Amino acid sequence: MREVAVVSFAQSPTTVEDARSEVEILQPVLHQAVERSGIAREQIGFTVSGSCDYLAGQPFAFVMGLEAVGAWPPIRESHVEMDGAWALYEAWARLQHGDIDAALVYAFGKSSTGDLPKVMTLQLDPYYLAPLWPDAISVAALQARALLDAGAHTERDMAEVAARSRRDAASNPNAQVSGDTSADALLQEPYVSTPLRAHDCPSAGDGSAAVVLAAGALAREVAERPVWIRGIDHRIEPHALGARDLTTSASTRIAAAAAGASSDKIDLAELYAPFSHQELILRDALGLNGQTAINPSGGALTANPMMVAGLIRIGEAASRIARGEADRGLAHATSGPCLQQNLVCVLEGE
Amino acid sequence: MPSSGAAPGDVLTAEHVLEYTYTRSVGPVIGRFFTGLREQRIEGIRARDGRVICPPTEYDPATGEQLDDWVPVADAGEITSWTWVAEPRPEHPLAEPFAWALIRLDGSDTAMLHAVGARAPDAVRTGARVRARWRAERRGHITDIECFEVVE
Amino acid sequence: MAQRTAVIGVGQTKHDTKRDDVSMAGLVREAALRALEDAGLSFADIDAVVLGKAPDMFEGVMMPELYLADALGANGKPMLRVHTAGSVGGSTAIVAASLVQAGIHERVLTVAFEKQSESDAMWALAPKIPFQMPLVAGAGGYFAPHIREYIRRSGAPDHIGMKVAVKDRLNALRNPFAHLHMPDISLRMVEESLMLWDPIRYLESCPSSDGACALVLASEKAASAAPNPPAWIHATAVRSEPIGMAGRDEVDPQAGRDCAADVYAQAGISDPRAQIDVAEIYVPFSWYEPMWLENLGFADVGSGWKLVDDDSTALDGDIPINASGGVLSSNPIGASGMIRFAEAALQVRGMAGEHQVDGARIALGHAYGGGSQFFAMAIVGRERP
Amino acid sequence: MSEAAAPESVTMMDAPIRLTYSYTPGVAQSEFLRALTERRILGQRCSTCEQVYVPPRGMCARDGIALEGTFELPDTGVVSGFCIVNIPFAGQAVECPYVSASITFDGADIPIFHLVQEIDPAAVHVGMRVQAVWSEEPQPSMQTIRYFRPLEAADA
Repeated sequence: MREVAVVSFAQSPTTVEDARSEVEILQPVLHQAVERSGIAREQIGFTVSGSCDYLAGQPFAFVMGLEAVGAWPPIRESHVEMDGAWALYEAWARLQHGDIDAALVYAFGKSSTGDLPKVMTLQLDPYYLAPLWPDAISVAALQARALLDAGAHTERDMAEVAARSRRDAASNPNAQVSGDTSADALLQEPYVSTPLRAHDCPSAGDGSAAVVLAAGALAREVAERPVWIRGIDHRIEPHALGARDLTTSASTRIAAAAAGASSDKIDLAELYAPFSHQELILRDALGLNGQTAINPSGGALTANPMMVAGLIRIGEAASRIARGEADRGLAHATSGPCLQQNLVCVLEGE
Repeated sequence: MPSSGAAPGDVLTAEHVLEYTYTRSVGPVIGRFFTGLREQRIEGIRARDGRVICPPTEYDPATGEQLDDWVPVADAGEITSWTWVAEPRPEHPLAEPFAWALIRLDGSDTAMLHAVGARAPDAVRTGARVRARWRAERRGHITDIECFEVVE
Repeated sequence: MAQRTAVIGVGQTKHDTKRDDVSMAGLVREAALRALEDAGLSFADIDAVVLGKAPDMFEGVMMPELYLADALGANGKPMLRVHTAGSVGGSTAIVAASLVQAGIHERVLTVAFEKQSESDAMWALAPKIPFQMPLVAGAGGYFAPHIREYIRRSGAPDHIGMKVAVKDRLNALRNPFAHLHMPDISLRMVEESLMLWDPIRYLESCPSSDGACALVLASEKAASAAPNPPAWIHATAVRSEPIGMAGRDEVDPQAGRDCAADVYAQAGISDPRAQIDVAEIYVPFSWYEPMWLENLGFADVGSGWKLVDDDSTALDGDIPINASGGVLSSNPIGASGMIRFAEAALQVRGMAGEHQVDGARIALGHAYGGGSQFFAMAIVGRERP
Repeated sequence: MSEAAAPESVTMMDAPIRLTYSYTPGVAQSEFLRALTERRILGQRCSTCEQVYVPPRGMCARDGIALEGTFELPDTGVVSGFCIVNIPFAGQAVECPYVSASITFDGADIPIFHLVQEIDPAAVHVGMRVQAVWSEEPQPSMQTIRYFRPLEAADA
């Protein structure tokens, strides 16, 4: 495949936005990402975004996103109703054609404007599941219980994930939640939805992120240390919660193998695990061991802007590699109930 | 930061309600399952690998093949996972605190997500036996089963 | 270089006001299975699935690709979901083709659908938003002023819109998948239909349909094994411009012009009217046929209506437009763009049946969406590019 | 066989969905909407392309840059496009037939959508000069402009 690198990344802080509209959150982030890339706007041959109409409860939310891009003269553009990580996949595929050398990828969403766990119910089977209105936290809790019952992990393991995430988030100015805490302290907290406690679940957060990708020579020209996409793949599995093994992630395993994730040492992994037990499942599926720093940014437990958090994983991993803090990293994104769909991206510094 | 002169306190907000009653056509497989529920009867469907799937999916989850081998399934089974709902929402099947559970019905190899009526979380556990509590007025809908109840 | 790519399978549902015999999964499945059968393949042969549809509010299912994964045999495969408003069917096909052109996959299944009968299009496209005027009465209310402005600029006579409406409904009689079959359609019938959004009459408008369309995109190697003739992709292009840009021309949008110029340049087309044998263009309201004829370069600015008036765009004209009956005869919104691409492919494969344009070798598929701001186009040909 | 017909199979289900959101039009549009309560129309000029946006959105859609500061425009303008709506729909504000028009305020480069009244719909034309008719009970909403009326005596 053609060499494609992440050459810049920008994100907004994840917050509950009272004031700004989605497009007002997005505009400065787009501006920063393009500016940091060193690539002129006219040289960006493809633009693609990820967002979801149901977050704001308005059809065509993405149409307003285009207002922030500066799409004049008209641009080559696409949109996925998916997390921005999949928009990045589309851009990576488009760059393989060879006729353009740079692409802009962005994602945005205000998930705090609605009752997010209830909104997410609409992702479920519309005949058997959605009419019962199980919310997203309850559905995740069913997976967590199944994982605990399987015996390999405990509530303490989940609390350790949450505590580490909060500690790491203290050095991340874009995180929504952070703090010096311990698993012991967190285990004293009450359940939200057994066996999940508040710290096992993400907060609804608003935000945006943007990545500029460049191919081959252009990437080397503009970036001090281009972060090459060595492999990227994504897979989906069946929808019915009761018909798949919720304690493992078959689709992550396939995507990781196809992306070449298992072939070499991984210094850091940014995993989109919005629930603490999902990190445990993903670590197992990816075969990550103590060699790999997991979610040094604090991960999605501390900042979960829906539709954006997957793209942020790629951006966070790439930023650390670009700064020389790591050489080889893995970024992961997920979509759907109980890790139904997963993307794995292997990144490596020049 | 805000990109214009107004302070955040000046920013307007209003309630936006997205409300609609959709009319779904259910097709032959879901339709047959719902028709069974109306008659207080549960059916599953056999997948290509021999597993009985309940509630029945229209297509084989693994291969996408069309399924049509119907299998009767009991209205009682076993909890395979659960979580407690301390504060039910108005749209939930039960008004009192209850559990969501994945329930593998006898004769099925997969689990159905539904509500389990129970006094308290300590009355629910993985492996517990449950039986459907049927609604008196049934219309061919997943909520024709009002909930499941623990039977020991 | 992008890899050569072909359409080797085409499938559509019977489009209808309410397909109450199927679930959403059953609907997409019907199109997918027909496309696979055409391609001589089964789900097991497919490397990836790309799904497209317009707003999720039509069906009240958020990201329905998650629930539809099983029905489309996507287990263990990559699956993408595209949404670019009305152009989405075209954009989705282009994303699917891109995956083959990139050399990532050999065979990609792409499906687009809308099951509009699950709700109400007027509501789903424009629910009431706080602080705004609840004025724009559906898509017709949005586009009618642009049509009026076209009529003003071009001086086109009133009967042009009615003529397109009749032509497309007559073409639809030759297409078994079309939603509307109106054997007694006439200019008089169109003229007497209710003026909904003056200057748009009821019969100058598209219907609201349930329907799906599917394509199988294949690499050159995979296409060589296909049982039926492939439609080779000679070019694809997309262009977008912002809806709320001061000074934008909504009647003759720059994004449409640029997209056409791009797709023609790639396909080596300098005179579209002479070199393109048949075109399927996205005409949801009849006046958009002359408008897009100009935007696409089939006619000079201000004279697109003359091609309608002199029957050039009829099935036996020199540039038949929407031989299938077009969006005016079937409009499952999310699928409508892909149907244009599918029909263009059928024409160059010689598989369009009763609405086949004799000897079609080069065809254009066109879709647009949003406020005339998103464009997706493809040129397909009988021969390898 | 029993005489009674077998009950028909289930083919349909209703799915009521109700979601509530806290909507904000954002910083720039809030300023515009608040000014409407004082019968003032605010616009924003792009420093690059000089185009004037009404309502302001805090950015220029052409250049993608942030815009700051607003200025006041008159409540008069021209009809730049219109249609006559004859189709009733849920939540409709006025009775059919009515004129839904794109109206460009004097000094602006992009139109808003609004009603034109006090005129026979058949007499509305592109280029017609109009003026806002304000509600007596000002709200921070586009509905605080009740409609636009013809400005020239010849149109009224």
